[in-house]
Amino acid sequence: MAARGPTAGRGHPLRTPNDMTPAVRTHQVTRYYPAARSDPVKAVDCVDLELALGEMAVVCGPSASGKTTLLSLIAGLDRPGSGRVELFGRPLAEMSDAALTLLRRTHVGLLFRDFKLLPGLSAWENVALPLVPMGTPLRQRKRAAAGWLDRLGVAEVADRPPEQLSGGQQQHVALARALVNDPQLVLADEPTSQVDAASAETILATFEAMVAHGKTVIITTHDPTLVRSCPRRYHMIAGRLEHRPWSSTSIVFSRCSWPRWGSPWQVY
Amino acid sequence: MASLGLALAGVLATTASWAAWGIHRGRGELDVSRAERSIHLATLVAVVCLAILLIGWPLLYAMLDSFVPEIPGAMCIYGVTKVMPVMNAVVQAAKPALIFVLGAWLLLESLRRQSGLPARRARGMLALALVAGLLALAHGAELYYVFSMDSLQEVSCCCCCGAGGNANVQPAAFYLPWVLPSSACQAVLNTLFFGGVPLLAVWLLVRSRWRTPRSKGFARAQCVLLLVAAAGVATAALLEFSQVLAPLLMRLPFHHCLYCLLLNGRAADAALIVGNLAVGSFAAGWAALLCPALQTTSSAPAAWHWHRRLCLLGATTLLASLLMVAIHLAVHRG
Amino acid sequence: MNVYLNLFFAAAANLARYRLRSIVVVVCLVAICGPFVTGIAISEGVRADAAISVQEGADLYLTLDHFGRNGPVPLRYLRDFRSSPHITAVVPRIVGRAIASVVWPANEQRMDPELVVILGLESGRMDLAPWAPQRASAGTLRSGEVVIGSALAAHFGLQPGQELRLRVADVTMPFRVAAIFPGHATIWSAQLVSMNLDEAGKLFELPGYASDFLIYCRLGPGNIQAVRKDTLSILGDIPYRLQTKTGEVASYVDKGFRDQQGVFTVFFLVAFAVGIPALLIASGLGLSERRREIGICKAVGWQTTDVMVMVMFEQVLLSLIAACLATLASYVWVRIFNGVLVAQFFISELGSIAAFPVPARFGFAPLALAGLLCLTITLSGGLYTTWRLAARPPAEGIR
Amino acid sequence: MLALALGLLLATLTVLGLDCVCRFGSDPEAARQFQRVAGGLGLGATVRPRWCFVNFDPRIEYCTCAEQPVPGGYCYCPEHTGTVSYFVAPPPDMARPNELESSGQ
Repeated sequence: MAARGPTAGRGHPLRTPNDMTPAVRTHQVTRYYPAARSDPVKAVDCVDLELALGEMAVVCGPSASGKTTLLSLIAGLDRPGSGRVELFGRPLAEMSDAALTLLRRTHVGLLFRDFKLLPGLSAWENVALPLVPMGTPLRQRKRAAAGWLDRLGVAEVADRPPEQLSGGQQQHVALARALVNDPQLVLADEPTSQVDAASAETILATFEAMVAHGKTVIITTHDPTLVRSCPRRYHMIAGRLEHRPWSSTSIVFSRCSWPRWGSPWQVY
Repeated sequence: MASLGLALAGVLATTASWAAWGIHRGRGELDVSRAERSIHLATLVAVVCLAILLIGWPLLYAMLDSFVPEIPGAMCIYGVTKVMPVMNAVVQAAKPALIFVLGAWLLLESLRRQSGLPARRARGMLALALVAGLLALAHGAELYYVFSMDSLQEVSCCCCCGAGGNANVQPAAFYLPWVLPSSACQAVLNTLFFGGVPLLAVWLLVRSRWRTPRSKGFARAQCVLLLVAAAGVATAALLEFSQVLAPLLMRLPFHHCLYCLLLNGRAADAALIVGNLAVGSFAAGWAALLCPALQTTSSAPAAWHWHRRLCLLGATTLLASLLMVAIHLAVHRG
Repeated sequence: MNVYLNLFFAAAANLARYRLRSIVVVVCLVAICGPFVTGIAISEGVRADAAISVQEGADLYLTLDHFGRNGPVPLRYLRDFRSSPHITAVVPRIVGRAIASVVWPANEQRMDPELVVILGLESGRMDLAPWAPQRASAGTLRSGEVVIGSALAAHFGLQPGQELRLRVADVTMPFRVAAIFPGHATIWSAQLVSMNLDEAGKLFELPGYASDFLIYCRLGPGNIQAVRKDTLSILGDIPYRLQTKTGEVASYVDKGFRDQQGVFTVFFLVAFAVGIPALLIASGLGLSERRREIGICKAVGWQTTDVMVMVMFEQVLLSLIAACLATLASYVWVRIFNGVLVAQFFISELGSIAAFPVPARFGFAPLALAGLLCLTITLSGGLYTTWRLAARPPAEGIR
Repeated sequence: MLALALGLLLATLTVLGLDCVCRFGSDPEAARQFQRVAGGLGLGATVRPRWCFVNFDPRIEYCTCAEQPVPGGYCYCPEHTGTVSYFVAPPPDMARPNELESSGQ
């Protein structure tokens, strides 16, 4: 591709995703964690996943099954031991940490289980955190943050620090932070695990509105409401991912902690 | 400061070699990511070394000025430079040279980062390790120069200039030994300075307006030409200041001494004029080094971005320096 | 440009949020830079007084040369020098050292004898009016009278009219205090005892001699050369030493105050050898909590370079704050507390509490030098922690 | 914190500016008066000549310790070490007039 003139801002030319390019594609992605006195822990084991733009997927599975690690690998927070991860058609292996961060900043929104808000910063400053390294002026940052807080119905907490907010309010602030950059892909790690039903309802409605706007959402959860609302469901156990249509009973079983059989195949 | 610089140069050499080894050995993405972290450390140490160099540059001349009363017969830094002249020349030349080289490395490294490609080859880090070696040599030479300065010998008076701050001018007794003999040489210098500096500034302004890339060969030629022009203007400016402008700016007819021009306070803004010239020459040199990167697909956008800024900075500072000299000459003739 | 502006304001906010770390780092830097700024200020103050001493001194100082050292000059040559057409005045002077003591009534607490500087001048030269306004009679120093320095008066608790004994070798002479030099004059008058020339000659058992002749020449070029010739013709083959105000004496001031030796060399070693490790530890305070936050920042899109630039902005701000605080603390310490405890490291023989105002000049150079020193120490000391903080993989940071 | 830093800088520059103008803590006129009477007494940063006069006033005494220190260059006279000023008295110059003309001074 011939060298084009300088882009508007600092950064490098990204191919804007079109309809054919899958938003997320992983091919045989593996991530082991070395263990002191035993074999390496298989957090993610040969996972293949492909999601197009405008799709929502739910990943269920018991604790420590590798759901969070999978999201970290997709978001480029962590590097796979082997296999390939592609976001919007770009292989992450060919990108430096700096480029990965830039891609994450502009195209990916992250929602963590325990909110991960910075104490000492007010709610709107937490929401505007991704805009700081982009050079967005202060007034513009404040307006964008206030807009998203208002849209999620927590405008009144804009100037309060996270320590003074309830769990639901903190999750809404975290969601606003994830969406403030208008990402193409949202990765939510058990977004409703520490919130009440009403907040969970608002979060689900937000995700559905995003999908309607052609965004891609991947959610890891135990919440049956979320599972029922999503046609594409995956089940993850011991690092292995399976695309399985679910009946309501199967959801119950997944919640109890199964003995580790060391075998990837679970019969439900 | 030199001892701290020497210690940091050692740290820089170690971290750069460690990073180069990490890149060389790295196979999977995890290794590449780990290597990137070591590159960050090496870059951070390089930035601190550059800061120490920049802080140490003016302090070097303050130290040389403090040797003036120690050396019988010396009336300014020029007299000090006649003691151990080779070592003194090395110490003085090392600072700007290393600032340019380290600045160039940091510039190219920031281009690589903005290109988004992980570091696949270790040559960048090996180059930094080499620069760290030169840095260690420079600081070592400075320490040796300071400690061996105690064995002083008498120097002949350098020129008739006031010692330190008071301008107690004595009748002209001596010229600088290397004053250019004929006025023809000084005319050549005037032409080189008053012709070369504006030409280089205009060239930089034109380059800063470029949008479309040129062919690879043309870019390489441009790179070499601009580097030579920057070095030539810097050298011509140094000679011009000491041979022609110093006496005019200080209003001391036979006083061809650049050190007195900078330090004895008779021309208060002399340091600013020379500083602008130094920044302009450095910016032109760095802009020249970016020419090849304008062709590389991955780093082109960032390279254009920096190239345009450096050209503008170089042109502005060169023209500012020229303007200040012109004002001095106008006031002097008025 | 906005990116760096945002990072700069973020750095400023971080300093407020991590108050403990900021305070510890600033206190470390102030502890290092405070004495440094104080030393420079006192050095500049003494240099200014020395410049006055040179300007107001004589044009030439004549001493004989005994075995390569300064030797006393016989007073018999005074008339010859005074007859020279190029000389306006010749002042014989005795400068020496003696032990001062006071005779104490039985019940009072005794003070140790003091080493003092003796200054002997011709009787007509010592006009007391400026220093003893309450003295009713004529302003010159009478026989058996002395003018003493403020520190000496404070040490013995002496007032004008009281008695002071001076001893040199086995000669002891009693004197009466006629006046006291003001404390804020110079530091060299603090331990001074000034008396008439002939009494000083008796005290040092060298009547008819002066330790040096102060020669004041007529203005105009060539006069000093002429005086040199007159001196040669007057003294002939007697080895002598002639120091000119603009030559040797002026070079003393330049040479003596270039801060290249003495306390500053030691100071820089301590500053780097102690300061940098101290900064390494201090900047590591609260690192684990901070690492978690940086992990979150990197997860939401901060690059390692952004974090490094922000942390370096923090160090620049800390250096600026520390340099200003060090300069203000040093100013208060010298101007208000008169450099208690610290001035003795820069002016010897001063004692922990100076009996007179410590000379100090605060220009803008100490502030700039302190800023550069702080920046050098924070950049070098905070190097490792900055990297540890910034280069942490985001995944570890948010686990 | 930024306001604190800028405020501190402003306060420091103001204090230094006022000190430069008002010259607190020193009385140049009294110093001139004393020096005029004493004919120029005192140059170095010491209050009294404990060991030798060289740091008190090098015009008064030339100290051999500076030219012939003990082996290794160290000099045990404290006047040569501890303060902000340290004078090395130059060797006595015995230049005669005929030597003066030849050196062009």
